[in-house]
Amino acid sequence: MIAESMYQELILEHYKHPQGRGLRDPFDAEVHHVNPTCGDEITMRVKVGDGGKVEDVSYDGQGCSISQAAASVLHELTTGSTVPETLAVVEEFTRLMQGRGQVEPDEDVLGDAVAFAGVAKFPARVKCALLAWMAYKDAVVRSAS
Amino acid sequence: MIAESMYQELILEHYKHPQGRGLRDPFDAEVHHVNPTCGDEITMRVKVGDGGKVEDVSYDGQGCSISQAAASVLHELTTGSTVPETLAVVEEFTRLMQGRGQVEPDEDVLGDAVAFAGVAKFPARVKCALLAWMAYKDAVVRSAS
Amino acid sequence: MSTEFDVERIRKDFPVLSRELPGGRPLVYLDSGNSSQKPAQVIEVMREHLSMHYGNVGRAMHVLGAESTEAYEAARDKVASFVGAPSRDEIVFTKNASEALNLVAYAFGNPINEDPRFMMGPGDEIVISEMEHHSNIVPWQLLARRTGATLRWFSVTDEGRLDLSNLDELVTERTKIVSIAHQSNVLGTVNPVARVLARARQVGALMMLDASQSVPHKPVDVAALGVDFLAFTGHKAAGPSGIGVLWARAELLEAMPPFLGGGEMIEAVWMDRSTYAPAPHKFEAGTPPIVEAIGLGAAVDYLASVGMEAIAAHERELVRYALQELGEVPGLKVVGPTGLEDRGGTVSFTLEGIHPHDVGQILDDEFGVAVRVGHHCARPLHLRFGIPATTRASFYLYNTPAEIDALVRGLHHVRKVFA
Amino acid sequence: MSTEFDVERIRKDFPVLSRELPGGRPLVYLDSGNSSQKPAQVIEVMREHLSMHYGNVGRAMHVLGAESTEAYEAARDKVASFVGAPSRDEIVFTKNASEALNLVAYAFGNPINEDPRFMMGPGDEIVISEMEHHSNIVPWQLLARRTGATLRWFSVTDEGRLDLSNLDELVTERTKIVSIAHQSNVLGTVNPVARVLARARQVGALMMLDASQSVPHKPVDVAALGVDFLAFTGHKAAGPSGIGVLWARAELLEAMPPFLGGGEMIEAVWMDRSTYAPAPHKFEAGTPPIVEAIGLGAAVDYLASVGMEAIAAHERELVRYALQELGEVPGLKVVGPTGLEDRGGTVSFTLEGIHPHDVGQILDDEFGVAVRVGHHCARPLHLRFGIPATTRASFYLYNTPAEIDALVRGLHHVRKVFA
Ligand SMILES: Cc1ncc(COP(=O)(O)O)c(C=O)c1O
Ligand SMILES: Cc1ncc(COP(=O)(O)O)c(C=O)c1O
Repeated sequence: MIAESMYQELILEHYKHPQGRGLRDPFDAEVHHVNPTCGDEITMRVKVGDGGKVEDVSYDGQGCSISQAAASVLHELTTGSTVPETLAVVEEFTRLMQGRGQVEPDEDVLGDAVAFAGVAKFPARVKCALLAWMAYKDAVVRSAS
Repeated sequence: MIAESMYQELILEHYKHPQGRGLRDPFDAEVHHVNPTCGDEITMRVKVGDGGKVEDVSYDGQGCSISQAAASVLHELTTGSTVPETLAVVEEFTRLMQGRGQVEPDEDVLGDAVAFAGVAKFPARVKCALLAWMAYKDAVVRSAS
Repeated sequence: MSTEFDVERIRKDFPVLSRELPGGRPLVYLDSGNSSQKPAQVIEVMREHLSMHYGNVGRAMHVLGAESTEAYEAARDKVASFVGAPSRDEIVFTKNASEALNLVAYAFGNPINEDPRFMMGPGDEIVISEMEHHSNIVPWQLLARRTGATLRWFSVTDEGRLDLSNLDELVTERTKIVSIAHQSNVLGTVNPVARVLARARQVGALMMLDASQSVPHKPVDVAALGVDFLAFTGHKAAGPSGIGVLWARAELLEAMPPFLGGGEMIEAVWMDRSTYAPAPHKFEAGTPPIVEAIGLGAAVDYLASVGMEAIAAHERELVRYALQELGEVPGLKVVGPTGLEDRGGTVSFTLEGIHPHDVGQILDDEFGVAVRVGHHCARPLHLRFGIPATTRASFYLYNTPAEIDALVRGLHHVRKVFA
Repeated sequence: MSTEFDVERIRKDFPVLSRELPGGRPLVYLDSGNSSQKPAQVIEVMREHLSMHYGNVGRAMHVLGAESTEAYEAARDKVASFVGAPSRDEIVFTKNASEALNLVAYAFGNPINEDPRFMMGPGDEIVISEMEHHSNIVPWQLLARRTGATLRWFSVTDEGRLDLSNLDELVTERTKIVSIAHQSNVLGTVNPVARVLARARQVGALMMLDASQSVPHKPVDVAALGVDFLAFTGHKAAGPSGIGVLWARAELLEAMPPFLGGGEMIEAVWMDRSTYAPAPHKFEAGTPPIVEAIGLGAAVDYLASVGMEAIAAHERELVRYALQELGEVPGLKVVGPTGLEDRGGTVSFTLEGIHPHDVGQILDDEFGVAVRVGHHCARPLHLRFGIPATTRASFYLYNTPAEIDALVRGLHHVRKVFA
């Protein structure tokens, strides 16, 4: 299931046609994360509704295809789920990325994000894939406080 | 002519039976030289008489066989010669020692000191052989002033 | 290509160039500005020394110690003659160019120092440039923070040249040291040393060159350059990792306070004080990178046997061809001089709408083309051009026009993937 | 000799041990305390990496860069586990032990530093000992001169032990750092770390161990030792030249100001300021000794596969035999402990009326026995014993009792020559 190449069709698709891109109102928290070693950056807003449902994740940023596609996939996977559900995805995604390509991903949890499995074999790119997810985690924590 | 071993019979002989050792009066100049890397040291006195004749070279010191034998040979070669004659020996001896074993020694100038030719192949020991000679040169310069 | 320069024969000297990458791709190594590959001649000298002749240097009186000492000091002779140093004692072995640059920076404003040229405090100034490698920026920033001195810098023109229009305002009586790259590791620009040096001399400032990108690629003669300090690094010059060089005028090495303390750099030690060995040993504390220096000696022998003029000519041909061919790739923009004058074999560029990380990865993944992507340890230069990163191809004696063709083919494919 | 420890098999791993010296003498290498020989396993890993897998680390995104980065960082893992570091990020690669010691010394009294533990000025004290290697003396002397702090030291007893009788007067509230050898490179003495550390903790001082002579020879566990900093060097541990290690508690590495500035040690750089990478990279400016670290990784793999307990036991057997046999040589006086308790495989001695230089040279010339003669970079210790120099035999895993017999035969001959 782990792809040979990093550039899965799905990643390129999301990069060329990002989902949910752009910063929108209303929001509970906004964060700005930068990857200083490569200059990738992202601004992300989160709106959590009643019952802990993630109502919107909006974002803007610049960087390589991996970091941009990751944000787009994240938007799709999180919007409409509950906060605890999305945090489980963040956790599994992080585990996959830091596994140096040795970790078997849990597709049930990850959904489309499993397309990023190939990235884990490229340590230099792991930070790109994680940028949006770390920003999301940060934003969710702030939105709760 | 260059010996295989550093430890020529003549060197060992001078080491075991040093010539002219001990500090004596009268003297024109006294110097103390140390080789800081190995701790060898020598105190040397020079007495120059009328007509620039070296009347006495007396010394005391401690160190390895090479440095001690060098002082003994120096005593023999210099006492009774003129200052310019002895400085020519110093110069030729220095040239030999710094020649990394590639220099053909001038036996006419060096006399017994040619026995040290083998030392030149051991960079670590060259300073031992030169200690007394450098001290002598220094003492002669001071005695003239 | 020049006829006497037989690149195919040279390539045979570099074992890795015959390597097949996973998936059967041949290796196209265009990242020598980052670190060069090593010829068998260097690798073999190191292996042989480690296997059969190794002992510590300086201290040992046995056969192995003598053999290592002789080989290590012979490497110093070779390096000295390679860069035209007036004396072998002006060659200090460090672990890399960065240590050499830091060594000089730490000589300033050191309370131990007594020479006025190396005193530094508030009001004194250090001048560098916007095109420097981080290793020629951060040591001076740290120095400025330690001493209260002010760090100033030349800016860079749109063409990627040092902007000397304010030379006289920048380098003044307050300037203690000017330190700039001989050749930029991003732009390929070769800087006008003589003009800057003339001004430094006028105001009594010292001048250092970061020659990490010039010494490996063309004849460099420190005496002809006339500067005070010059640093370079072994791993970019066909030599091993773990070895760098500081050249400095003998008189300055003597005036500078010691940097690292320890074995080998001393003359005599008491518990409460020490006296120091004369340079170069004064700056080589502890067991030096013995086998690495020996490897670097073999590397400069190798380079000299090929001929530095010939290497420079070969690279000039390559960069001419590269600029011409890259110019045909739609959306590609070269950052740095597009002419051949005063430039070396390094070409950095952007590809419109495609991030360099993606460029580099696909070139590697699908074509075996190794380039460097990112800010190449020159982030301020990238900030100046308003871009986070570039893709960089850098050439050396073993590269061929066919490898540039492979790069260009790869770039066309990259554009297709992200179209 | 222990039965499971097959020294003849081990000797086959070290190519140089089969070397014939000029004149057909076999090599008897008793100078491992100065620098050890290297097994084929280490040499081969380095050759293979230089030939087929070399690229710069950290920065490159191509196959070679990834392979080098992986091997380099794997070496860090190996070294961390070899010395029991709680985290791999506590292992900083330096060029040698001396750089590691200087790195820590430069952290003190640095105007950039903001942590009270590293502030230093007049009134503050540094404590070392009289048995230190120059590399654990001079950096602290230089620090004292830079900051106006006071350098103090433990003296050494006639038996060659640290004199702890004035521990409480020496290590006081004024003490900022205590730095002593884990094992003396001259006496063989293993120092009582726990007692000194307890006092350092009592007064709030930091403590550093110079483990250059212990890590190669016996199991060392930094966590169990409980100190703050520990330095050692690759070339004494069956590894290559050009690589050393600083281990420090993560929290201290974070608190310390940067030392060398440059590429790799930064997070982001602007012209006027920088932020720094987390440790260990914060202290690894420039291209590190890549292949040398990889070689050291192979060396600790090799040592671990033999077993550090087994190596220590083997050396204990050798030193027991050596002390017994040397005791029979007329006029020979051991400098250092003559019992086996708390001592390693290093024996220094004088031979009445014969200068060590002469001893060493004849042992080498006529018997192929390589020992070290001089002050072994521990001049103050020799001054303390009132002798300018000693002859030192130091053992490692590849030495045999027969080699000690050769040494003793040689010494008898030396006595005859100079009788
Ligand atoms: C006890 C001790 N400390 C420090 C050092 C210095 O090690 P290096 O020369 O590798 O810096 C040595 C060896 O030379 C040593 O024996
Ligand atoms: C221009 C320039 N200066 C300095 C350096 C630093 O060299 P090193 O990493 O060997 O210290 C480099 C290469 O990394 C460079 O290209």
